[in-house]
Amino acid sequence: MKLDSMYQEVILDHYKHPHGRGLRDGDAEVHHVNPTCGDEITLRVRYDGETIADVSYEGQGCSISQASASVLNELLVGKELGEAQKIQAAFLELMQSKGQLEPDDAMEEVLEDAVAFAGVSKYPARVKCALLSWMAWKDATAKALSEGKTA
Amino acid sequence: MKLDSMYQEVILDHYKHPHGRGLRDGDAEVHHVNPTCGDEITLRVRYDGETIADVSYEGQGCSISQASASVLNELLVGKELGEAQKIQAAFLELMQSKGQLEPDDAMEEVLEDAVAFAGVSKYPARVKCALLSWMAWKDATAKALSEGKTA
Amino acid sequence: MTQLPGLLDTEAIRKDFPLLDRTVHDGKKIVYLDSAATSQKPRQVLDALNEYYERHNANVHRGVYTIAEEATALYEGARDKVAAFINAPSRNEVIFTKNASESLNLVANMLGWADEPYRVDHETEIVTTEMEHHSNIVPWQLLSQRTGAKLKWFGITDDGRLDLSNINEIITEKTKIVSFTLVSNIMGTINPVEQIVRRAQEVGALVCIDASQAAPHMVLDVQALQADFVAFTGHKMVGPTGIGVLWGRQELLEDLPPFLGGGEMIETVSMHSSTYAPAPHKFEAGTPPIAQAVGLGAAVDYLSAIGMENIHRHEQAITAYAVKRLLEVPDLRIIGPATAEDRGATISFTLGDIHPHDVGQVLDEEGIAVRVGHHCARPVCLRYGIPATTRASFYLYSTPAEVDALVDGLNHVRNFFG
Amino acid sequence: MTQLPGLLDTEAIRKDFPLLDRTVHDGKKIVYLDSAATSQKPRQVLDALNEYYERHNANVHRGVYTIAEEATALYEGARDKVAAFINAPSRNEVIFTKNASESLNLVANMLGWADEPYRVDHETEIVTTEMEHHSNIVPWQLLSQRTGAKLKWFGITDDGRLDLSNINEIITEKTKIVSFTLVSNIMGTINPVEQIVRRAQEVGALVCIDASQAAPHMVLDVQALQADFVAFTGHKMVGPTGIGVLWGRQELLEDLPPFLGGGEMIETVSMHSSTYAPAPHKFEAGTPPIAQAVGLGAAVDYLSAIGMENIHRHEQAITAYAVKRLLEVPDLRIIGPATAEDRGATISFTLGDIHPHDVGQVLDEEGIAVRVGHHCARPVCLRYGIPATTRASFYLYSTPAEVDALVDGLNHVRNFFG
Ligand SMILES: Cc1ncc(COP(=O)(O)O)c(C=O)c1O
Ligand SMILES: Cc1ncc(COP(=O)(O)O)c(C=O)c1O
Repeated sequence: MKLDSMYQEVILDHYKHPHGRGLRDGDAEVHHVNPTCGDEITLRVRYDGETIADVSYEGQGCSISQASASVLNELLVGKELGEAQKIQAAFLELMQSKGQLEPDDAMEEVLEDAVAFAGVSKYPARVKCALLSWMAWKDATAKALSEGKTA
Repeated sequence: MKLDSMYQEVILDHYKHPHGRGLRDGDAEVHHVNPTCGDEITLRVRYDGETIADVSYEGQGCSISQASASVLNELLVGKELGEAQKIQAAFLELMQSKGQLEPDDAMEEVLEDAVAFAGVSKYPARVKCALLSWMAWKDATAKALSEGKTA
Repeated sequence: MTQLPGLLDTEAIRKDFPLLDRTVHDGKKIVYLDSAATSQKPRQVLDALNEYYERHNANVHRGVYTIAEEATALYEGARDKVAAFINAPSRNEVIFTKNASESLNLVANMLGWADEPYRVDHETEIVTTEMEHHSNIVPWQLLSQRTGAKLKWFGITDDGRLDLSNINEIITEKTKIVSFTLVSNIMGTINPVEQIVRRAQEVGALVCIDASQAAPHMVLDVQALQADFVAFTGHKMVGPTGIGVLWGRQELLEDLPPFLGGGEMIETVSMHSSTYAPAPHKFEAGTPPIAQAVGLGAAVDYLSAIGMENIHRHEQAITAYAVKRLLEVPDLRIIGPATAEDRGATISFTLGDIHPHDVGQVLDEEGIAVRVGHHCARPVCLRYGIPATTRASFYLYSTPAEVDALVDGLNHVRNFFG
Repeated sequence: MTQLPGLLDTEAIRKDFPLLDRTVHDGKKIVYLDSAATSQKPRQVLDALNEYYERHNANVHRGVYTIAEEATALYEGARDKVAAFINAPSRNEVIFTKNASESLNLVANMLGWADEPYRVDHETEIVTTEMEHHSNIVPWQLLSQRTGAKLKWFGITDDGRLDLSNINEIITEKTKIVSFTLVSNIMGTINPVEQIVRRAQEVGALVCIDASQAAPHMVLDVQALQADFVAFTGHKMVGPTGIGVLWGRQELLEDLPPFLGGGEMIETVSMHSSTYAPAPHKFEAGTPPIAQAVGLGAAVDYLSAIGMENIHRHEQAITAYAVKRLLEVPDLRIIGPATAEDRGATISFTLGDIHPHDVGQVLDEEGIAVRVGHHCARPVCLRYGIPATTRASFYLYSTPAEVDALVDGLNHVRNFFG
């Protein structure tokens, strides 16, 4: 069943038991909206030098957008900024692959749980759901940087 | 040839030798435009009591609109207003008949030369050309009446 | 097969709609339950489009040659058909636009640029409702921003009806225009036109009715409505995309200024100034959607042949059945009227905590096409404190079996995320 | 048969256009010489429309179900095709409208509501030309009336060219926008874009180019033009009616305010205020002309497969031949450039004292379809002191034999009224 390729066990797990949900102190906050469906997220980042000390978030959305925020939290917190950016780029590439990209071992190593989203990339309407939190994180990070909170 | 039903000899005659063309003194003047094709007419009426003393006009337009103004002048000048209105109504009816109305003797008696326009009624784009001067006359008459120039 | 009184012969009707034969996901026949977003098109409408393009295509109004006269007759003939369909007193009151949104923007802009007594300015008020499609909110917000007029609105009750309890405070002597939807596109609510129109007339305000969700589904009689403007859209009423209608009272159309300028809408043009053609052409700048108007004419013929009363009766039967069956699904909550009274065949609901996106996705896998999200009516979602809804909407080709398929699908959704 | 260098294989091409097989007046094959008003449509475009309606019809952008995703992909795919066709730096710069007239009104209204530095107000000036289609005059007259801005224009020389001798007085530091046509729809003149753009840039004015008569006939490269906005219309370029395009520079589209409000163009809506989607959606309120955009995409594919250079070469050959043959007709006077240089395949003329209406009527009897009147460019007629013109216009399916038929027809007209 094709649907299972989108709703991987890992995704449903993250959806039902989200990591790091809730808003906590941060250096910068952004609010992103997906006008196509109305999904919304408020996201804060906190940096400790170059290290991501926390990504906290709150929002409403479908299983894909919720799970994606949870995976993001799990993957990025504790990482150095440069590494996190690499992960973000890899995730973006995967999501824009229209189902054409078969994640290999190297990719799995970078993306960990996030490779489960490969199936979502076949559904253009849902790609935005998966990317919502990642775009918010990128934006919040840029904001934190420009406000000179890191490094 | 179908075209001959539009371009009757009588019409071409009026086109080449228009009656009463040129602007002369009048009780009221109107300017009408056919936006579809840009035909324009300036028309004046002069009443002598209930009698149409003159219809003078100037304008640019195709053979149909020119001939129609000439026929109008020939038919209406000298008539009583009531009679002229009957003629106008008969002409309007003929032009809106979409070629379905075969002029009978009674109609010929009222419309005289103007029955030659029966063929034009088959050509929707040209009906407006034929009616331009008649609508202008009606309008000018209403204006003259409202200014209390007649009766 | 479920048999309900009042149903149309959907077996025959469905043969007219090629898309309904479509399969998705390895052979699953499509169950199209998104007609409130756009309807499917019958063969008869597609034939009219093809016939127009293959035999009569020419620009309208200015040609003396044969096919230009034919094209003009077809285009203006479509106007006659639409005028008859809505019982307009005059064909000249029917303006072709590109969609209902343009129609509504046209009204807002005419009033913004109008002279007294119509002019909307900073001393006046505009009234709409919380139940509107964004296309009947944003134009008024823009007008309000640009003129300084105050925007006011009716709220919604818990059961999805307009709250008219404060009608005399909302519609006042300052009100210039009251614009509201006849049928809600998200909840299906049919609104009490008469009461609103009566109050508007009392204070001398104009009334604009958004009939986008009414024209496809019930008899629309602009004279009976007593409104000043009525807007609707072709693609929801088995017509093509790219065509909308604004009906307006003749004297208003004469008095009000044009909106878009260009070819076709003028009388004479010089570089220094221009004069405008009489309505409806005054409001139709440029080459109109000719083929689309012809297609809408064919759509109106198609609907009329079946009969709008019959279509309405069919939808009422389906709606009653759907409401009953949906309420059997555990955790399903209908947003809007939860009975079949005074409502159209559009039903929004939530399903426990499962996000509508996920509902829609799983249903799609079964071939069932429903819409999920805000349905361009976000204030309604805000009002009920929900992120979005799942919406099923029915039309003349919908069957009880499709309702059953939806209910089965929803139970499957529950198991999937259970 | 006349053979000219550079001609396309019209025998093959004409097979794609069903209407060209049409006969009128008892079996006379139509000679369609009115492509400047609207072009005929190839089978490929009609197929794309049918395929869309029969297999993929759904409202765009908001559906998670299969056919909604297909419809969205087709609609947005058409945007990609159009962007490539005009060499747009970004697909997001391509806005779908209903026709070129709406595109031009959109520009005028954006500038009227804009903040500085774009805002057109009573201290600023708008520049256009005497050669424009009414759709590029009236929007600016309306803007000028509504804002108090002064409207100025370039005149025309005796041989149908723009008179740019006073360019520095016409375009000044006060000029906010210069809007002009790339190719005249009445005289066929191709205008010197570069000189005008250079002067506009000097004073910091925006440039809007009406490419309605260019896009169908030649390579259109918005980057090479260096304009800020470029407008054109689908129905003249073998596409459907009901679809137009506005291309605009991304940063401008970001900065400028929306025009029509409604569904699709918003980001979030509450009753109190709304925010807007990024361009192009910010300017596409309501359900767009979906099928028509898909049809335009197919049209662009069709034209590109033949090659815009090849089409242009074909038309140049036909035009040169037509100019030569027309000048053989006694009393015929070409209005506009009387040579084949720097002109498109649209030729206006007068024939002695015979009114164009009569010319057109008699030609129609021979199956020849030409347009007569002002061609929505009355200032040009005023300029030359003529009531109207007869206009023959050619396209990729036109043949030298059709030129010959026209010339024979005109001789017949002369005899008829002789
Ligand atoms: C030069 C020019 N500009 C604008 C237009 C307007 O195009 P549309 O009528 O499709 O809006 C036309 C054609 O009618 C034209 O020839
Ligand atoms: C109630 C209502 N009003 C207005 C509209 C806008 O119609 P369109 O998108 O065709 O402009 C819609 C549908 O989208 C609607 O349902």
